Amino acid sequence: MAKMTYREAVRDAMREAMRADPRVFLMGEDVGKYGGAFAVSHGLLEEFGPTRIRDTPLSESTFVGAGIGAALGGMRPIVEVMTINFSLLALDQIVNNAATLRHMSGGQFGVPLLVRMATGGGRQLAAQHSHSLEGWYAHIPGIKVVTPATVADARGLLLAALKQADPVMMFEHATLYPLEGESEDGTIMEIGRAALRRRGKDVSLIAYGGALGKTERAAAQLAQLGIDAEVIDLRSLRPLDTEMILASVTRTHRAVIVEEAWKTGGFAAEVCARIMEGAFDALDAPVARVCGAEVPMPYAQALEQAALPQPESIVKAVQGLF
Amino acid sequence: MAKMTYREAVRDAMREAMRADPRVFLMGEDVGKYGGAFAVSHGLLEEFGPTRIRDTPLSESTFVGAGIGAALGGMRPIVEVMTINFSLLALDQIVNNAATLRHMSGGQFGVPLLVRMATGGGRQLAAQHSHSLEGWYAHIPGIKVVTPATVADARGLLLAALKQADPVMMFEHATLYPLEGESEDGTIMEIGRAALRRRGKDVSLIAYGGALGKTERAAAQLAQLGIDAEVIDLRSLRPLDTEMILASVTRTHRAVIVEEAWKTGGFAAEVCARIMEGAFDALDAPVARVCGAEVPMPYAQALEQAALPQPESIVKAVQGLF
Amino acid sequence: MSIHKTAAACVNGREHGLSLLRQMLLIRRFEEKSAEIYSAGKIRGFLHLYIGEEAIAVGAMQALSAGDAVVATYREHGQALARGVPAGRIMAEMYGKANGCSRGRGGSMHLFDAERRFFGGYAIVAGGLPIAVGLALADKLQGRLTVTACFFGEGAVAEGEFHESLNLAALWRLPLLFLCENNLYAMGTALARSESQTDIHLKAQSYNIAAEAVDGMDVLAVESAAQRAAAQVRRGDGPYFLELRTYRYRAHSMSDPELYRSKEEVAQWRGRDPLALFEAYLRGRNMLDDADMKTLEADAANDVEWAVAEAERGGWEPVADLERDVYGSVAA
Amino acid sequence: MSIHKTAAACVNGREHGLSLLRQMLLIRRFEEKSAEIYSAGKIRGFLHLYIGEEAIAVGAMQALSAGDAVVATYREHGQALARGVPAGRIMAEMYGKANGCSRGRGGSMHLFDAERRFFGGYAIVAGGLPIAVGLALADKLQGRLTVTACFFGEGAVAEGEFHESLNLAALWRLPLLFLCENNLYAMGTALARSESQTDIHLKAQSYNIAAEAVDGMDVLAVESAAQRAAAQVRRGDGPYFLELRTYRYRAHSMSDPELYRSKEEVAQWRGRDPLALFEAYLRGRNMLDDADMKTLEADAANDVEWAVAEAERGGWEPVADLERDVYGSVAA
Ligand SMILES: Cc1ncc(C[n+]2csc(CCOP(=O)(O)OP(=O)(O)O)c2C)c(N)n1
Ligand SMILES: Cc1ncc(C[n+]2csc(CCOP(=O)(O)OP(=O)(O)O)c2C)c(N)n1
Ligand SMILES: [Mg+2]
Ligand SMILES: [Mg+2]
Repeated sequence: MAKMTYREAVRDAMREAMRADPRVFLMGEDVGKYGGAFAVSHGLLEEFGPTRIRDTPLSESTFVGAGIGAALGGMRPIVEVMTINFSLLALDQIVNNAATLRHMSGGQFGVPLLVRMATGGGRQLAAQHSHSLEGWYAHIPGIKVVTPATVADARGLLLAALKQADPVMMFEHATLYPLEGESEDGTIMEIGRAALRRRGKDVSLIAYGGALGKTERAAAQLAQLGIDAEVIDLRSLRPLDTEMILASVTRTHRAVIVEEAWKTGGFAAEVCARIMEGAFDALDAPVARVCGAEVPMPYAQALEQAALPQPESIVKAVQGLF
Repeated sequence: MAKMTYREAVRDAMREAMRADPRVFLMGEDVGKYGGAFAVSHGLLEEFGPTRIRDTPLSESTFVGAGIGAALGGMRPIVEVMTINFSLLALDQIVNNAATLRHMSGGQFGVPLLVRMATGGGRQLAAQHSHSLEGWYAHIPGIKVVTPATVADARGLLLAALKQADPVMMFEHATLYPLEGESEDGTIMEIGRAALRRRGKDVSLIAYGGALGKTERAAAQLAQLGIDAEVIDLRSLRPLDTEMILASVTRTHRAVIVEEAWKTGGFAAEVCARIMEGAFDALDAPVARVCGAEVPMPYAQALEQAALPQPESIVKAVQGLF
Repeated sequence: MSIHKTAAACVNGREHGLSLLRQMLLIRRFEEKSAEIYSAGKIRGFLHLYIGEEAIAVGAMQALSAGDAVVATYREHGQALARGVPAGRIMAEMYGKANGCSRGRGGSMHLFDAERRFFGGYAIVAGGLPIAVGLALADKLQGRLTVTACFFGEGAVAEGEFHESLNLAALWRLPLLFLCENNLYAMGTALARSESQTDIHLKAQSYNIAAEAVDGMDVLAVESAAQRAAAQVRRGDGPYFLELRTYRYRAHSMSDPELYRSKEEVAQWRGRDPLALFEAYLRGRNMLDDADMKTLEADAANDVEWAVAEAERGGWEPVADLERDVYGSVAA
Repeated sequence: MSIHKTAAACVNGREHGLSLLRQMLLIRRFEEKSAEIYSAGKIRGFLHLYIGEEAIAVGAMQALSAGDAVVATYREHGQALARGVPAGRIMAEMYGKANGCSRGRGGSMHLFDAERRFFGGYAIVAGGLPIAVGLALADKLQGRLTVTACFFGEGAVAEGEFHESLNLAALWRLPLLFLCENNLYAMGTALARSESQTDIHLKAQSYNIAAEAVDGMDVLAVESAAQRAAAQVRRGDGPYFLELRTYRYRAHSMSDPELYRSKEEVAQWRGRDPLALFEAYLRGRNMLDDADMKTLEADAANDVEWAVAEAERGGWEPVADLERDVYGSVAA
């Protein structure tokens, strides 16, 4: 157990993995000399040198594809894509190659690759740097998607990702990097298990990544109002811990899903559909979604905050269920 | 009214638009000399010449981006991307530019662009040519998404798309091209209106694009079994005709959504969530989804067919609701 | 690396010389002020300063007329100012105010001005190039003798869209002026660590595009190269590519600790400051004296002050209008 | 277009000559049979024939050894056969049978063979190049003196990934052999309508990659160029690029009406048929007579017959196994 930031936890986990396994290396734009766009890899170049901390030219499609190839070739690459919006440039490689190779080859090849990137809004970076598209990645069979929301998970899920036989996408909400918390050593986490962050009996609040903190604040406010909310942190979107979700809703009979992504076609809809399919009879009210507004992220602070889920909007949605 | 194929209807609509408006032109890979990968543009080069029927090099990101730029510059481009899997190469331009420019510029610029492409499986083209990602596009505020399932809609929605002030993505399920039907002249369709393809009182079957035919066949089988199914063809995923969906479910009290895409995170989940939010009290059973199996599309015929929704699986899902 | 040698360019009269210096000075003072305001927390998000590169925007813009189009990056205050976007509207945009040139929706990285055919402000590296290709295509299809000027950094050269765009522009002989601002770094990545061929104009030539490298610290060299290039583009001879060699004095953005380059290197480039060089040039030709300089500085200070005042004065866009301008109305 | 001129390559003994011819013949007969079976409806989906281009796969593969890696496109029967993937497993794959080299999951466009380091079968044009870059990187990082041979068509050259991959390979000096099969068409698009620079090897050189153009109809020219190139790659001198000039005799795929080229053009290229040329070469050197030819043809016919039999004999993958091989088990 050590106190550190989310940023440090990601860095430490990478360091630990690189020390333990010579096949692990990191590549991406400015991960080396610059120290990482979010300073996540700061200091790693000094320890591991430019062969294992590889700065790449601006060419997302090819350095992600090269990660796939290197994984096929026996390495365990970690590829950092600075920001989720840029990952669209590499989506062909991820969807058409990384996710398909095992199946297309009849099981002969696998792609043990970890792709990490920052996601989400809240820093006034406007419409080309602020979106939350991790739900798209969760749509793709053949890959796994993790979304650590805590310091311990940042470390634990990264290390777990490096044990997978298949590509894992890890989404780090950019506002979480300075978050402080305890990092746990020891046991490797299992990908696909949600975490119960707060026990409650009146309503299940389901969130992940950057939305977790706001959801926990909403739960605290709800407690003041006499509503005892349970908070589930999904941690992994694919595989999704449907079991824990259904168990919770079956106890509370009400659910609100909180996600920063645009509502229409977001991952919140999937969670809603799973509850519909698995716990319909337990529901005392329709499942509600609190999501991002359907607008390219505006720059101005007040507009951006209005476009994002907030504790207040979560509280309001919960109240609407009673 | 004229009898023609879906392929001809798309072609005719483009021809009509190009005759009427000198700003309209078509570009994409092999739309000219080759006659179109699916022969959709066959013959247009002869009528309009290579300036307006422009073959492009293999460079999806740039010719789609060039379509955005040409739209900004006063043209009304139609860009053909052969197949939805290739459109991933252009997704950055669509999400980060086409969809954002109006908002980012505070309303100064708009992008009246039509991007058309083939989508879907069923032709044994395996894991890099067969997916259904139109639900992803429907997630993006700033663009509209149409999915014609009939000959009349192929024509009508294309012409309607060319009247929009904003980017429209049109998804043509590749198995529909040889479909025969009546094409209607005259009034321009409104984008965002679903179509009631069959009236019924027992269950609402909701589908679009390539899944519509199978859903209608399922409805016919259900009739034999004494279940009177209503069939809704969404036609447009964004905007979505929530009103018609809710009205139908309110009458039938049961719903099944049919979509070829992978189930997790597919657009069917969105429809399910909307019903949850808008017609929860009317539901006598949980809304069910019949979707594609969670697997990169396999080549072998039996496997591919097993991976796709079929009338039988739809019937079974409906029966499960009673 | 060698720079294409032409006879040194001369300034076209005192008035013009002063105008060039005035514009460069405005950019510099405007950005110095922006940095200050950023530190005070009134400008947020990312702020990428152009200081050191002013000669490029100002020099190149001389070759464009009102009907031409401009496409730029996230480091585009200089281009916007040189194109004539009012400083106040730019500053207001960076504040996120409703009187900003993008109504507060875009911020520093996404400046737009339809009236001046300033098509933005693209923050996905190389993402503006295909847009510029399309604008040039639209002009060509409509028989307009206009130029689309597309600015981008040398970091963009590694991206696939650079390649695709150069090929398409050359193949279709589009009226496009590529302006590559080679400031030697893409964030912390030095050119030699991102390109196997570091002579960018040679890369451009490999597409059969007329290309040359220009001293981007010399506003007159930039101006004359841009004029020559734009003239050729207007003749319908296809695209032209200028590699403009320059340096950014400041960090990549306000959060960059600058671990990747030495103070000495920065100091050396500051020794070739485009404003100082041009000031000396004008003084050497007796076109500028201390009094002029004082006036110019006062004008710039005044313009910046007004810009800040306009930004301060502006109102906030109401939150109720959040979803405005996502879709337009159905067109005819 | 000019082809790099070296002294004409000579065959390395009769046995080797016959082996080259045998392999080319196998590819040709195998594909002729595949076309027939496709028409009969037993092979489905897309089928892209390599007929006319056999000298490339066969010639190039001579330079590779077992530890090397191969990355190919959707037009890869030739490469797979020349690499030694058993014909029966390829045919079974095209039938979609469980004994296919991809268990019926891949089909004609996605052949794989881990044992032979045949890494597929990529049907997104240029999509295999980044994979090849990564394989070469893995070799370099692991200190292996292997070559990754990456085949692709000239149509791929326009894609951004081509550019990014060449740059990265050159910059990192990766052990990669680029093999561009320039058959002059990408579907219906002639090279001159897709590239502003049609001399592909010159494009490659602009990345500071050693590159040359080779007569792709001459199996010995391909073989010797590939051997020279592979040797340089193995020395750690970075990537090498061969532009192999060839022609596909058949339609792009089985559904292509071939509106874009003339019968005369096709006939002209058939006049330089790689099999006929090499047969004449061997006969001219008294290394081949009618009896040999008859044996070779009989062998090829026999191999194809066996392949078909194996495919026919194969079973279908049970539908219950549909979701198999989407994920592996958690690795150590
Ligand atoms: C596609 C993409 N990848 C990464 C980034 C992050 N990024 C922003 S600016 C930049 C460097 C660009 O350098 P250059 O093109 O030389 O322009 P400069 O900043 O030097 O003006 C990077 C890597 C981005 N915005 N877009
Ligand atoms: C990214 C992408 N765009 C379009 C296609 C459709 N397509 C398949 S093959 C092909 C032509 C490729 O030509 P070339 O690279 O020269 O290879 P050849 O077929 O001549 O061997 C096209 C356009 C595709 N598969 N991938
Ligand atoms: Mg730069
Ligand atoms: Mg070709």
